[in-house]
Amino acid sequence: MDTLPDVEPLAILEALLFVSEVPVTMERIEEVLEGRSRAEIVGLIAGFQERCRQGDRGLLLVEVAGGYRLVTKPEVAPWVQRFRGTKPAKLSKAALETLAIIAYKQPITKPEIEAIRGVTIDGVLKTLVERDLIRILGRKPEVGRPILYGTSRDFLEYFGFKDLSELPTLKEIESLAPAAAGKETSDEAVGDAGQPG
Amino acid sequence: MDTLPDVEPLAILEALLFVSEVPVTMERIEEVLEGRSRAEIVGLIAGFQERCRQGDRGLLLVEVAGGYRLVTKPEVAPWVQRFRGTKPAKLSKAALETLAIIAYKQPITKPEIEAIRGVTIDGVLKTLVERDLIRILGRKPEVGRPILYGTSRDFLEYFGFKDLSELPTLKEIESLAPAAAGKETSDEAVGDAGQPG
Amino acid sequence: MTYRVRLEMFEGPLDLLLYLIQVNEIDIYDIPIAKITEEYLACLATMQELDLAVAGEFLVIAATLIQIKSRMLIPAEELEGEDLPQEDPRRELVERLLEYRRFKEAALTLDELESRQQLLYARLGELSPPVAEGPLQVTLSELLRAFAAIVQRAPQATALEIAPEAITVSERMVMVIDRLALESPLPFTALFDVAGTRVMLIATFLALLELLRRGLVRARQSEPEGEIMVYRAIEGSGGDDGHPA
Repeated sequence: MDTLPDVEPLAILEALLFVSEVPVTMERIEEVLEGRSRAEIVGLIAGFQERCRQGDRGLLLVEVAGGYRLVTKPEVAPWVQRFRGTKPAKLSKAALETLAIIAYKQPITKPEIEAIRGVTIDGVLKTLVERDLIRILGRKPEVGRPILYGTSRDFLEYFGFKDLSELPTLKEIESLAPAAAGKETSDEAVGDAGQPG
Repeated sequence: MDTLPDVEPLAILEALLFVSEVPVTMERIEEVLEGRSRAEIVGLIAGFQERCRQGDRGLLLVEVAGGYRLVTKPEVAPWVQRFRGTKPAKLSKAALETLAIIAYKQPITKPEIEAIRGVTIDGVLKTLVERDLIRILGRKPEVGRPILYGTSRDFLEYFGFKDLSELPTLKEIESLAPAAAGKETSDEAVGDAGQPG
Repeated sequence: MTYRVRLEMFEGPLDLLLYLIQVNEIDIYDIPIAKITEEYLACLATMQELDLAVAGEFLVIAATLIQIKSRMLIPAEELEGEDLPQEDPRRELVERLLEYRRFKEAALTLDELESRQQLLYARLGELSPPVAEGPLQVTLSELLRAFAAIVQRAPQATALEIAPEAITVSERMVMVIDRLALESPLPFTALFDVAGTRVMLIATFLALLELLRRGLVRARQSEPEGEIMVYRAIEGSGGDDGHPA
């Protein structure tokens, strides 16, 4: 590219965000806006977000899955929905539970997930792979070499996370070691109900 | 839709134009912006175009094929091209299918792949060779001595396999088969039962 | 038990157990096993009438409960080994319940995030971004699904040997183009004659793939799980009709 027209960088940023099908990373913006420092680009992004805040604008610049992407503002959702004619499908409870386990425990195998949920998950796993929310990370080096699953980039996008570190922290399991051990005898109900005759 | 949030119509218009994959007709806008006259909408469109004219905006509202659509401004085209040009290319579905067949059935000849896919694959094969995903393993000792294809080292690297034994087995794949494919199988039952022939 | 429990409400046996613990306001660290077992089994009894396929999973936990109950019935005096601290028979189950509960809660959080994100619409991909430079972008899942579809389409190799007198892919290509010439877009499923033979379905599908590859038709899905619509690409396009192998 030799002689480039004189265009405001904000206009270029808007165009890039508009044409991209996936979140645009900072690196890509730097590459394309050649010669601008990271600080300048951060400033541009802030400027763009500022403009989006105006009431006559319908879009929002969000940071998700390691990049930036344009989306419609939540308050215009009713009209977009009407325009599209359909509501987006929600994931089932089973799918969400499975996804939560994979997100926090990855890499994890199917039997390990099933042990936690107490049910078989073939159908759910299929749905999640189909929707590209999870991906195959490899195989576990053990008998049977089961497939290891993890979350995908689409997972981050789907839930609006910048990266996996944004997953809400899991509630810690309170240690039950001492408490539970001493309580054996307090289970009075056992005797009663257990000996009906 | 009962109670709608109070949103400026320009914001809604922007959102609709943004999410639409095809030019948005005046009729669609009227439908979605329920209760606004055509004159009002014409005014909105003019207002939107006016805003796009500002130097910090990268988009343009154009009237094409009986509708309105957002496009990037001509002056930002050099950057859009640069942005697009370095975009990772996706394999076509045909290429993917062919690659999958080669991965699992190697060494395999072109006619054998074509028999499975039911179409000629010259173009696809060329792409795969060019991208170093497959390589020529030799020739099959039969009439015509057709070329035998197999996957390359790049193939393994690309998908993150240590070696070919890490490829999921057919059984594992079948358990991940998409629902649509499953439906086909049940269609098969229908077809068999109702065998018209 | 005054409450009515329907088992479809639960995501599995652990979910049901957590529910019983909650409605009975039981301390999860000190579960009265006999009472819970009784209630759990009562719930299973209602399930048996429903003959659910998942019954097996519920029965596994039922067996665990019964086993714990019987272990707890052994009087403490019989296990005299004083120096060894007695392991609570319930412990493993409690740990499983706690772990499951953590993920159940995490799933609720994801559910909220999902709802919030679903109000934000992004642009769908471009119709057909050409450009074939730079690194590849294909996920393993995509590759697998491509092959899974093939496997499903052709469980026995012969199914794909299109008999000479029967349907050919090129015929089907013409059929698809003809249909779309009359009406476009058409739902994906409308292109398939339900009464057709498997070979016919396969030929039609391959024809569709081939047309897509050649850019003569387009398929769009406006949202995940949504109906796939097939569009005629621009004008009549008749000229180059199929010549597959």
